[in-house]
Amino acid sequence: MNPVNYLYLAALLFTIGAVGVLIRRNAIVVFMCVELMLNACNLAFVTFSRMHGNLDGQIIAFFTMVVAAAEVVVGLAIIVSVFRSRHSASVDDASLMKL
Amino acid sequence: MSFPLLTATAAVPAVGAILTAAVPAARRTAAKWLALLVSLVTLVLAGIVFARFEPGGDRYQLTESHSWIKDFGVRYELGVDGIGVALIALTALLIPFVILAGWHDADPLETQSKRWRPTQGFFALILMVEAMVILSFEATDVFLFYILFEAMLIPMYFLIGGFGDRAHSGTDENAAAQRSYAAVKFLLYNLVGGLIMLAAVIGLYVVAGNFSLTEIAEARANGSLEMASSTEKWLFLGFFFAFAVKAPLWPLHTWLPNAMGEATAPVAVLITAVVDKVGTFAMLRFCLGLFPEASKWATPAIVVLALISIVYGALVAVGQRDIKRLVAYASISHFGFIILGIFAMTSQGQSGATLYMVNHGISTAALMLVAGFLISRRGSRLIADYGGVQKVAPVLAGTFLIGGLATLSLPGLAPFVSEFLVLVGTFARYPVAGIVATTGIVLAALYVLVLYQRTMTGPVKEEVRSMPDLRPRELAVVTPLIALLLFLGVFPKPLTDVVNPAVRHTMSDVQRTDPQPEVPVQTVEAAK
Amino acid sequence: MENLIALLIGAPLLGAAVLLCGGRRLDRAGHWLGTLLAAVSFVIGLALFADMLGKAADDRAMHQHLFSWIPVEGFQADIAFQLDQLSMTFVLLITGVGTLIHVYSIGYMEHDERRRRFFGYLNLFVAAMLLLVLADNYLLLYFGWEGVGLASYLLIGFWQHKPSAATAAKKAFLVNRVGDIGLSIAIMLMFTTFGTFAFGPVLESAGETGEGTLTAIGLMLLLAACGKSAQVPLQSWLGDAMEGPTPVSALIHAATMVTAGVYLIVRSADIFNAAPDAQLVVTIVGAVTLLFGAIVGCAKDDIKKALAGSTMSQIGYMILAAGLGPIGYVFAIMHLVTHGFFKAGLFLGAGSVMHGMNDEVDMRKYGGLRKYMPVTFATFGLGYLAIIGFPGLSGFFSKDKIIEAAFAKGGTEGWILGAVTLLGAAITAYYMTRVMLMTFFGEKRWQPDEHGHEPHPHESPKSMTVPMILLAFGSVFAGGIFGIGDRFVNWLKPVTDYEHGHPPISAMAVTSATVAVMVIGVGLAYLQYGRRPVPVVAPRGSLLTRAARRDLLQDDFNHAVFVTGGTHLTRSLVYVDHSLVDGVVNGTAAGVGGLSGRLRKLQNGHVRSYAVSMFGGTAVLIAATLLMRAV
Amino acid sequence: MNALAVHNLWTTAAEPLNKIPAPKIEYTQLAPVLIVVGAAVLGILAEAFVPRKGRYLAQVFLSVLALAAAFAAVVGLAAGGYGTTRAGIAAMGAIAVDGPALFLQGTILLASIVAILTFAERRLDPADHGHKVDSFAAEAAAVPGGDHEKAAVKAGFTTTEVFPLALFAIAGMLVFPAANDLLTLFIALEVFSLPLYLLCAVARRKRLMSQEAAVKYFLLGAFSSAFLLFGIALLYGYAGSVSYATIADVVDGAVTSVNPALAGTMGNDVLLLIGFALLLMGLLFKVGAVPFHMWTPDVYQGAPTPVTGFMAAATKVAAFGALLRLLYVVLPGLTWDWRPVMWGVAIVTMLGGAVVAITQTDIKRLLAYSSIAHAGFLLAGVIAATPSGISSVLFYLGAYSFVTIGAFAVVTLVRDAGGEATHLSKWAGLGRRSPLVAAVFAVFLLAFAGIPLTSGFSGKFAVFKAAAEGGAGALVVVGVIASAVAAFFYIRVIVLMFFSEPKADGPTVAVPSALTTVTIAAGVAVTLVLGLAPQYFLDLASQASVFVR
Repeated sequence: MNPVNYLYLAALLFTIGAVGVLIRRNAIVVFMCVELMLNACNLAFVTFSRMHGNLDGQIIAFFTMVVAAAEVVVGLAIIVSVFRSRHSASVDDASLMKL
Repeated sequence: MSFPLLTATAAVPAVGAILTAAVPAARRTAAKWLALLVSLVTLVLAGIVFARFEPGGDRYQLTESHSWIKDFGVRYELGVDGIGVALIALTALLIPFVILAGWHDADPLETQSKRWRPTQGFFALILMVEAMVILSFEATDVFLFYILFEAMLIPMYFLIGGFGDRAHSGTDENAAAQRSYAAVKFLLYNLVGGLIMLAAVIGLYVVAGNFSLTEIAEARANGSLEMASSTEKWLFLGFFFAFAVKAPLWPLHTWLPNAMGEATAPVAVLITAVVDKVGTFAMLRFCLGLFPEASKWATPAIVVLALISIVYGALVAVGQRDIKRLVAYASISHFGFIILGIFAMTSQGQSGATLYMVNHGISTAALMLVAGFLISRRGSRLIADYGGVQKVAPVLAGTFLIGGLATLSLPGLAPFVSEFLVLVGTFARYPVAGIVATTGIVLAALYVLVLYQRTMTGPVKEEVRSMPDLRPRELAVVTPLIALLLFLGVFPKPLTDVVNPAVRHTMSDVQRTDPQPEVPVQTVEAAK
Repeated sequence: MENLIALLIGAPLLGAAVLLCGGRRLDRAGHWLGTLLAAVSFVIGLALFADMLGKAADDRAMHQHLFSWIPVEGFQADIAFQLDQLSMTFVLLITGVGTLIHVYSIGYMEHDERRRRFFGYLNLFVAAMLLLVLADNYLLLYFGWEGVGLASYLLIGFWQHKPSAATAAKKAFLVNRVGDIGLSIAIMLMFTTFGTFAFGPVLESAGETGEGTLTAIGLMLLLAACGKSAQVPLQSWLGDAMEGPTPVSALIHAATMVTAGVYLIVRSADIFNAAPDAQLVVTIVGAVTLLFGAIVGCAKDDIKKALAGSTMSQIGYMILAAGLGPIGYVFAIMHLVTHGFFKAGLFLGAGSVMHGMNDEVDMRKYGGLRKYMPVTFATFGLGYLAIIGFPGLSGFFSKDKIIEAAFAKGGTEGWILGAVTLLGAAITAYYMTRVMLMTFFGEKRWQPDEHGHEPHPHESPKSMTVPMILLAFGSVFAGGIFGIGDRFVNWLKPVTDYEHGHPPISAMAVTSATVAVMVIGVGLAYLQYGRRPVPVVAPRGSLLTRAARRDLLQDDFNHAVFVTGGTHLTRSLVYVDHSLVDGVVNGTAAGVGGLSGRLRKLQNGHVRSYAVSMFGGTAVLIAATLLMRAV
Repeated sequence: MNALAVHNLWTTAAEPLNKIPAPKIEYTQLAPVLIVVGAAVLGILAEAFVPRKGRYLAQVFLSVLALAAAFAAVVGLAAGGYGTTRAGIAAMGAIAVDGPALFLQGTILLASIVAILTFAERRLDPADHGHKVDSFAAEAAAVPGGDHEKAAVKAGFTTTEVFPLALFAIAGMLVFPAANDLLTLFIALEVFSLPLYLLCAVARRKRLMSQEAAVKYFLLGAFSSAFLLFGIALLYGYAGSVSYATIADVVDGAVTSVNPALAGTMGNDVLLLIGFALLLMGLLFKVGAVPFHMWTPDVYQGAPTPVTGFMAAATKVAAFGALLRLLYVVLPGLTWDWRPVMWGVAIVTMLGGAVVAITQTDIKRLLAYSSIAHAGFLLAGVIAATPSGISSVLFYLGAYSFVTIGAFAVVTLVRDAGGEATHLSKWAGLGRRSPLVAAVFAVFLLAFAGIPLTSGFSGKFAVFKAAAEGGAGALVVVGVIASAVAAFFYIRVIVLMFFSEPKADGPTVAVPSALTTVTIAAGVAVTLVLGLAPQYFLDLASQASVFVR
């Protein structure tokens, strides 16, 4: 199977993630969409790695996962603390600062 | 190397400013005397510069040159030609009177906090302005000049906005509002002008590779520096715009009436008699010196604008209700004359313009300061609030009249010499312009005499009945100025001697020669 | 000897300086000092005159070069003096009459607490006027020209607490300034044409340039002369100038300053000789003013204004004569001098009358004063006879010569001008007789004023009468001394190269015609004012009379056109400045502010909309990058 | 890691293992980074083991010491010629040690030191229950206003974690401009972003705003880094490597693939361009360029002011460093593609920032927009695409960062009952009440406005000059106009401070401890020195303006 298809899939996932960020209200979901985008990147890396026949891409994928994990830690911490103080995880509610 | 006289002339007031600012809040009077002393020392130094300058010598004398910002091709280069010398003398001469006249203008009000030290600030700022103005007259490096040109706005801005005229109609609040409006307007106008000039300055660097006035002029002269005529025009416009805002030239003038109206009289004098001169001075030195072709190209338009300034300024002055605004518009009219003289590009015109800068400085100072004394007595700037002052305070009225007569350039007083030179110089090249400008002398008479009649003559108004005449301090301010006006009106030779060679150089910069009389009769020597 | 010339000016100048800066401590002695210095100047003048007479007619001119005034590239103005016969004549007139009037003022201004300053101003005037006539170049002349303007401004407005006086002073200065435009433009023209404006070179080489230029210069000079000498169309200020103290009217607005225009034209003779068109205009102006002033003079009830009108008209004579060229110059000057005597005398007389009448100026409130103030009557009477040209008195010689010269111009012009001058002579006789009768004859018409105290007419003190008497002598004999044997003509010949004109009709006929019209004028006046009592309240009068009372509507015209128009212009310009010029700037500022306010709304605080902008931005970036490659 | 090395591992794996080449790390050249990271780790340990009372001192001491040491190391390296002659690639191609890297690391470290001082300030607020308090929440996890928080405050807890967090962030920032392959770039980005997200969330007052700022910053940051990562992926697909040098070669066409399977990807310009655009977006987000700027005002406003100052200065420096390296090292071959795009970005950034700032009413938001405008000016220098462009940007960054930190430090001083009084109306008449503070702030504003004799002017002039020389004259004109607009709102603040009468209920100006004083003093000093005699630093910048490849 032509590896290029994996790239298309990656692009699709990435776009889905991005659109999700734009349309979903719940902070958690928004954040998950970001994670989805990161994973799309991973897919792309791995695919390219396969196509180029070198390991860089796959190694980068590992790095990405670690980073994603770190992001989860930080992100969830923040989101949770916000949720506790506002009793809402909707990103639209958080608009004290504007203009 | 020899003693850096020029640097010293600028450094003394700068240091003096810092010292004055440092005087503790309680010792207010000490600060005043310190400032006065410093300004007098500066005057002495300026006098030395004037004496050391040899009219026959090089174009730029007493030069100093030190490397400063290599990467920008900037050098700390100083040097004076006759025009610079004259204007430095003017500046150094006026500041002591400004300080003396503003002696009580910045005394703190009871309401203000004890840590707030307006008096020290006021005089320190004045000295700072003096330092920057003097240095800008000395700078022969475009970048150095630009920096000072911009930097002097800041102290001026605080002087205008921070120390308003206490005589105002209406509540303190809207007075404060008007004042800061005036200050901001002053700053923004000049800042925008300056920023546009900045673009031109950078452009100049890209074209020329350095900022040394002398080198660039030289390179242009011997053709080693080619400048596309379109480039030259753009650069010229960039520079000229800034100077025209500062000068100010119609239609960029509207900041001046606000600034002069809201500021205290001494500060108003500082603006119009000293700081604005930097603009006209720069036209003469930088516009004509760096971009001769473009200057010639732009001359027709500029002449027209100058004429508009002359007539328009005078007419609007006639319609003013506020004494200080009236003087401001009168100044606009006079700046029209100066710019006209510069761009007529004849020896008479340019000598006249230079003398005009000096004379206008002195005459406006005389008129404005006396007006300030008058206003401070009555607490109002409105012409309508006065009447019959001449009867209760004859000396004040007399000095005011002399100031006015100088403003309408009566023969025998200094401004006449310069104004007539400008007119003749203009007429020689552009007869029509010369004639239009001549109408200015009638309009000048109109606004001056109307002002004098409404304020000084007629039956004595109740409010002015108890008005005291000039006090010794005030006399000490006015008398020397008037004496100077009379002296320069009858014997301007000391000035013309230093100015003439500079003018000759400028004329050669722009490669213009005076139009020759159609009947070349025997020259004046033969006539004698 | 030349070095004395500067002293001529220096003495009164010193006086002015001392008196004006001296302060109150000089109040007691000030007037004496002023008078003394004027006299000193007069004495120096006499000395120079004597010295001059000692020399041959052609090298009488003296020069004194003090220092270079405005030394600028290709432009040379000097403080240098030239004293030739013409200047000498003026010097003597100015200092002589000036001294007399100083003396007169001592008495006249006795009760004015600002007398010191008055004398300061008088001295200032004398100095400036001398500078005017002694200058050896036009720019220095301009200096003096404006100087006398200033002095006249200060003196007209001397009683500044009177708004009318202040206004009159301002008006005089402004109208003069309009004239000054002419003078400065003329100087500029000279500079561009000859490269200099010193009398010598300019006048010598006047012939070398085109007539057009010369005509332009001539007309500009004429404009200046009109301003100073109150000639149509710039005459409107002279009547109001009578607001000033009477000695001022006598010295400045009768004898000396107002005649400066004549001096200017005669001085520039060479230019005018080469520009006949300009000369024609000069004569026309002279003729018009001559009649204008005379008519105004007939209608005024204010004695000083009547005399002012007469002054205007007499100067009209001089200007006209000056316009006639070499045949007229001499007589213009001669009439100027004689007029200086008798008109000054008349004014002083009027002043004396007012002095005795609580400063009443309305002749309708006079009457029969001859028995109250005989000396005044006598001197005034002699002056009267002189001005109407009574044979043998000074006015007769000078005016008659002008009329002859006018006819001698030849052609229709000559006839017209001659007729005008004759008519003028008749009217002069009429209005002067009117003044005479209303003032000194008939029964007394004055009533107590609103404060209830009635004026007690009385003769003035010696200090006032003596000058009047001396001037009266002048009015009687000056003409004879000058006229008989063409003394004056020969005296001035070196300056104005007189050529004798030949009137189409014999001189005798002209003279007799002059006398005849004079008699007619007197007769008419007698019928109107001598036979029947003069109404205290002025009758409504004919249309012409009413117009004449209002200076032939000149002021109304000026007001309608210049004052009103000017006011509107300035008002609208102030508006433009505020809302247009300033508005544009403030508008731009407001525009940017508004834009900012709108853009600000995009920052709505919602993360997702921020994300949208980032997403969109990225899309644009990608598109742009690809596009760049595509093109 | 370098692609070649990995490849070797992969191929040699088939053979019997007899030798594994150990990766070679040049510790000396990486010393600055290593020191900071080590200090950060120590800081974490300190949190665990040092008793609460001692933590504050320990942390402050540790971080300042570490930063100073790191700076010394940078200076040492520079002195050792690693900035110029001995510049090279370290850590198996992951990190470049060259002029720009060292210059920027030095700048970042200096800025961080003064910023850390403001972190440590504990004099501004009155002591709470007898415990000195700094700008950070007693316990960030506690619900704002909840009992738990009250208890924490009572107990005198403080969030001393901020120091190690800051150190981690700084470490990331040090690597960011030095990163020599895209992977390192990404990692460094995350390493300095994640701590910043947290730092934003721990304000002691206005905690809701603080948390909101954190959320916004985090979500948008993560969003943008996702884009960046995808860009990296595409570039990797394009070049078959993430090392800058290799990519550059491929872009220049020096390396072409032999493998037919790669015909579709290798050297496919669409991949390249899209990847580049995404990468660019990620960096522009960090520098806060329009239209990726919208997080800036909110985050700057919400974050604890010391953190804001730190972010505004250090992040910009690091991000611009990375941007420069990307554009000058990786994509010089693409100059004609990226220049027009950057032109557009620069113009909208300059104008947008300046215009919107006019109507701001909160001093911190005002400074945020001003920082956006300044990003625009910097971009103008970046676009010059000449060595003088690089040096001008380096100089500008140095000048700007100190003004910014100083300005925000002043903001921390002006306080009322509710903490910092950031609303502009509160600043009315400040010049009357405490002239010195107002004067200092005026100096900073004038520097922002680019008035001559301040560092702001020197920087602006350098950048515009470079741009003009680089043929971007029009950009200079736009920049000048933007400066004019910007001048207006800086002046507005000055007017407010000096020319309007102080309000009765106006804020008080807290008297800071030596820490903040030092920060502000440093800011003023740098502002004036760089304004009056910039030559030495300009030389430094121009020497440091050569990237190693």
